[in-house]
Amino acid sequence: MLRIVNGRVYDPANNIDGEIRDICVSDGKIVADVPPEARSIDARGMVVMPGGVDMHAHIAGPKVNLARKLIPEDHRRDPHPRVGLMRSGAGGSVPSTFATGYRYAMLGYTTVMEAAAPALGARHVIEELHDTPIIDKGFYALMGNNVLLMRLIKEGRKDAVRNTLAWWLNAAKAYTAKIVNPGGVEMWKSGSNNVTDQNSTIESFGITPLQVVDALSLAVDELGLPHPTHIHCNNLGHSGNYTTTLETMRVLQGRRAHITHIQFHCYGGKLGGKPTSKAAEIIEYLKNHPETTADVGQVMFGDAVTMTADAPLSYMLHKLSGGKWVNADVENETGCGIVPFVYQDSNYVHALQWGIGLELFLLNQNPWQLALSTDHPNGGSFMNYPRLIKLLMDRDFRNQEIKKVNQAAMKKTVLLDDLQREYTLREIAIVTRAGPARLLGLKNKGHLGAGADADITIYEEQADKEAMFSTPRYVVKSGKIIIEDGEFRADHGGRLLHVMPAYDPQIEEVIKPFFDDFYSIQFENYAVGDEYLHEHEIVPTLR
Amino acid sequence: MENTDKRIIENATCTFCGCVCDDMILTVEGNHITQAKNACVLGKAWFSEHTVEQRPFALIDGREAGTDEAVEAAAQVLANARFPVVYGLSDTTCEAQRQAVAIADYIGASIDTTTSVCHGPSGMAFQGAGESTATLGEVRNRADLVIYWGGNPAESHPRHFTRYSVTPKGMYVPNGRKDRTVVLVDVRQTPSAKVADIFLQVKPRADFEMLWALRALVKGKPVDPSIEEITGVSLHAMKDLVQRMKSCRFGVLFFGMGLTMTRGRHYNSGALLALATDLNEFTHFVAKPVRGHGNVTGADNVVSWQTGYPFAVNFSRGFPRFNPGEFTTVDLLARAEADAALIIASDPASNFPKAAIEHLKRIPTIVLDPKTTVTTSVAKISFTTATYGINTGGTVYRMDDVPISLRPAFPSPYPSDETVLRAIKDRVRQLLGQTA
Amino acid sequence: MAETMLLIPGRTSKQGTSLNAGKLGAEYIEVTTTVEINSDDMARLGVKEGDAVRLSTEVGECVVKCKARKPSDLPAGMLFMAYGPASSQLVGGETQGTGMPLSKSFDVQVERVA
Amino acid sequence: MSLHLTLRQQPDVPLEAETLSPDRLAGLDAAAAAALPVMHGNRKAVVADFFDVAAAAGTDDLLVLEGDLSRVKRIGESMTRGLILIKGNAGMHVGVDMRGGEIVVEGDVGDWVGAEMLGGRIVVKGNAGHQAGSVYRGGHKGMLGGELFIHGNAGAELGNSMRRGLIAVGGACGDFAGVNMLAGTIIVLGEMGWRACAGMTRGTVVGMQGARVLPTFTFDCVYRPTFLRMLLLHLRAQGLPVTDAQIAGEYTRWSGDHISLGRGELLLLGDSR
Repeated sequence: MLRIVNGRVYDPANNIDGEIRDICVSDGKIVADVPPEARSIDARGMVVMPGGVDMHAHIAGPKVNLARKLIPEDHRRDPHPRVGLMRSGAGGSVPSTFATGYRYAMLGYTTVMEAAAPALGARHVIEELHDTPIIDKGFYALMGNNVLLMRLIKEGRKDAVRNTLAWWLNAAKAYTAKIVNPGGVEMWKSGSNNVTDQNSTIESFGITPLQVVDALSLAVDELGLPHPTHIHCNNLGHSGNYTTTLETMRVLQGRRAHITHIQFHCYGGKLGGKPTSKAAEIIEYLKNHPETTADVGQVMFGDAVTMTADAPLSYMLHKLSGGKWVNADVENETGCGIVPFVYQDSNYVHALQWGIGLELFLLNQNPWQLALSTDHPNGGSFMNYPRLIKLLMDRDFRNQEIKKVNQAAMKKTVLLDDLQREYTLREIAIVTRAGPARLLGLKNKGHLGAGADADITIYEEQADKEAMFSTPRYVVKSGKIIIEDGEFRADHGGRLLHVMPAYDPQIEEVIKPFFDDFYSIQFENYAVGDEYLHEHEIVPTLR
Repeated sequence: MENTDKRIIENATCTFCGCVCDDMILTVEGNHITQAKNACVLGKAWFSEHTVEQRPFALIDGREAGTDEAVEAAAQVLANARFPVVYGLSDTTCEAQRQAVAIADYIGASIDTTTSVCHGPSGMAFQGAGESTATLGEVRNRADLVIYWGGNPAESHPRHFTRYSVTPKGMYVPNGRKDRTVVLVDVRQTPSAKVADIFLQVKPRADFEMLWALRALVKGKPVDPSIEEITGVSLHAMKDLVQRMKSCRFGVLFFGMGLTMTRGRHYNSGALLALATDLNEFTHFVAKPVRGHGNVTGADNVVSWQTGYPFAVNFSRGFPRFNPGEFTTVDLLARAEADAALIIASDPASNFPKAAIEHLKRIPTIVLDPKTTVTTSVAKISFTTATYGINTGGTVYRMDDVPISLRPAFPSPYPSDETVLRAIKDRVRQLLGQTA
Repeated sequence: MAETMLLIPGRTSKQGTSLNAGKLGAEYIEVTTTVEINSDDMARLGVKEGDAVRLSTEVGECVVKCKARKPSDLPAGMLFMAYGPASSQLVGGETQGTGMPLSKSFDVQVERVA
Repeated sequence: MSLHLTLRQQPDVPLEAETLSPDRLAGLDAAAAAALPVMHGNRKAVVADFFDVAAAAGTDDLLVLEGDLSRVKRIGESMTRGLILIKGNAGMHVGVDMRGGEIVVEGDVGDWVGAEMLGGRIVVKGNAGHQAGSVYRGGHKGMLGGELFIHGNAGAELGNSMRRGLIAVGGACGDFAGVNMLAGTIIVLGEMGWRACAGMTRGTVVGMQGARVLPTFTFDCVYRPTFLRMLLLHLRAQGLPVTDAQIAGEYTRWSGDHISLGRGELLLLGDSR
């Protein structure tokens, strides 16, 4: 039991905006009150927020581990020593599992979603997540290039699509369906490079990417998943791709949809030419369509590792960087590409990407609709979050940084207009916790009302927001004090968050023959058994 | 009590080699697998020979002991060691591997797996430039050009041809074998050559030059005619191969230890990986090392996710460091640096270089193995453990990183590797004062 | 008279099946102490099928039995044997900073054991 | 005041002693130096556990190490100034990440000497191990500057991914000298192993005893490069066994590696066509 007293509480989900009030904890949950003998934390001069929620990061599973193996030179610069009872690890852009969990906790984050994993590798993802301490976690299963689903979509079998999708999410113990460059990855694997846009035909299937997005999103809605389809649109990174993004969003209007790392999908200009910013157009669309949500995918200067199911994109990046490249095709489901990358502030494109991310944050008026992410480690490590928060909260700092980067790029943005906007602590609490928790449909996360999970971060108020958000004084996870006075005091496992949507078991008669013909493992050995779950929580569907 | 009923276990997995075939139909009678349907010759031997043998649970200095006593003795050795090494791990479950890495972390050991003496060089090549690869189902569904280089799957991975890469019918190769061209490159005419449409016999120790020449030809760069003398392969044959590689729809290069164990090592693997990468300029091309032991790929994965590095990891300074040649087991032993060893499910005393074996005999060694081996016979402390996949469940990773759950056939009286390692881990943490 | 030849230790089916029976078993030992030699080379060395030859390198030696292979299957000057304790005796501990000893395609001295 | 450390006790397991560097020892008296930490395997130890430490008159920036230090790693890591004189052998990673100053090893030295060094000079009177002046696994840039002189033989992957600087070897070297080299110069007076310069983009490798030239290199010309004469005179002044024939001789220039950029050169003494 625990009582946090005298802290200024930011709990936007419960309309609490900087009030001094007590937060009480019992049995891992927030409660209305605790007996006087409960341990008390004096949070005078401190800010109390729900634990951070990262709805889009790449932290576990086959592609992450390939990336880890790929970059010993990066780990070597940033060891993570064993402290006390905890495990050691390697840091850098793609930390080892233990280091990932500890470092998220060190920033006050307590829930993180792995944003793209093949269902075929689900056991791998879950084993890694089990070795990722402190945080609660889940993962999105890649479905946008699933051959069986594309066949069923082509055949117009809506019920079969829904049931197949539900079977697959159950089998993988995933959190939602992820769509990555629908159709494009399948085209890459068949040697045809990529789809050209959202309306081009996916070879061998005779359907378009938009049909895939439409059908899968409909199925997810019908299943009532707590989080809608999580969509990485076609043409990521290409100049002129904002029209693809807008058209993808339009096909979904009226239904829930989440467009991820939208910064990478906001570019004007001609294909193959220099990109320009279309952040304003995208924000305008979001303003008029509250049912559509997004996370930013901010680029931060310095080392990154691009890792994506969007394998043709990865090949393009390899051609640009000339460096290491990994491609890993996954049978019938998806692909994978990895390219280590450095974002340079002097580079026009990189600076523009950085600028567009900031534009999105600063032009957007509804923080509930747009979550903070760097698409870790694609736009940069999650360790950049405190610096990103400072860019949002501190106009002088931001203007000073804007001066340091490629000015031709800045001229293509509104950033040189000395935007007045400074995020408040309430808004930061929304984009880093309350908002993503709501978008994920996690009713017990991202707020401090009675019944919520006791995931709490306490920061010392400081003028330098980067310093403030880099070193929380206390981090409480499921009611346990993990960090106290900036130091680790306890370890914690964290639990797997997953869904179990209902489906008609007859669908196995459709799925099993496909496995017999085209998979290299047995249908009966595909689904992840309950023995992999350890601590877990089935997040209920909405219907 | 021994269960003498006859039982059938379907969809069981064979963990003998890296193919990790999961379509076994096992007939189990008591402590015997009397039939292993779908298994290859190696798999049949694997299943039929792994019965429960009457062996002591443990031996300490040759004296019979219980598991608990041996755990205590092992923990004492490891907690007192200054530069111990944890090695092996390719024939056990990921669950056991996770415990082994934890032990290495807590005691400040080096951890290394049999990868370092099989495809470790390929891992180093991967770190240099990456690779283009695919799961075996993609090969089955798409590959119309299959090249094996420096390996003899007919004997080492008998079902590789029939299950994944040569004969099966696939989505885009509906006629199976007829839709594929198969090439073998090797220094001798192995039994695998029978399967190939084209066999290219390269001179020993000239693989690098041949791969380099193929890369140059793919890129349209000049190749000196001396290549024919160096490799024993005509330029005409190389150009023909290059033409096939560039014009196929989906090509795959499988490679074996004929590259990694010969002069050139990681640069041989690297040249092959680079060749596959280069070919993506023209078509879709992937490469894949044909991994040996049942869960060596799991070992790579577990060590990577827990430490950031795939093998040759040292924890003596309280965090992982990676350096093949420095923290690889052969080197730690051959240079007489390691002062204790924990060996799980492998037999270095049989297959390491002589100098390494001699040092292994000098230091206190702890061994976990279901069978007696040369290594168990030189151990200070040896544990008899259950056989993974036959007696214990758990996770293994196929050579293409696909994780598969095991369906054990019958229980063993002996503990699993995971159980023993967990007990050692808990005890060394106590001894080192690392418990709360 | 010793001759220099090139040795390739590798896997074989028989080695694979017999190791399941036990690495200390007679069959495994038999399989891993047999070397395949080109029949022309055997004739020149003056050895017959089943005769013993001594293989040696700078680091060690082993005595193994000969098995003839057609010259079309095994080129002149090349030896093949299944990996095992015998072949390990010939392998040096030097890995050249890689962790991998030179375990295939290395030179050995071959001589008939009287 | 200079410090003289004599190895008294051979470590049971490797000793990691990056503290043995003028940057860390300058200004310390013998007692303070003796108390500095080293790692003996996974245990903390101090310099005095293994070394007798004595101070002598002279410059602060001189550190003399005496004995068979072949199990002592990381001597002179990241050093920026001063001189380390090793009277005996030294272990792995001598002078890695070095920025300035000089290290002289009178005996042999282990693997990775001068790996990823940026400046300064390392002189090895005996033999060096593998990957001298090289990159560590996964990295792209090896030696970034400075000079590495090995009077004896060097092992494999000499100057792997070298980006700048000079490496000279008086004896032979192993396979893959100058592999993936980006720029800089490597001169090998003895025999070179196989596959020198594989994957090189730019830079110069000079061999005096011929070499197996990779099939992806092309012949350019036979000539007498002026820069080489000056460089060889410089090496001779350093005590490397450069002959008059090498100074006066003509060299065959091969360019490559055409697998990559192809702007590198392999210069072999004599007409090696």
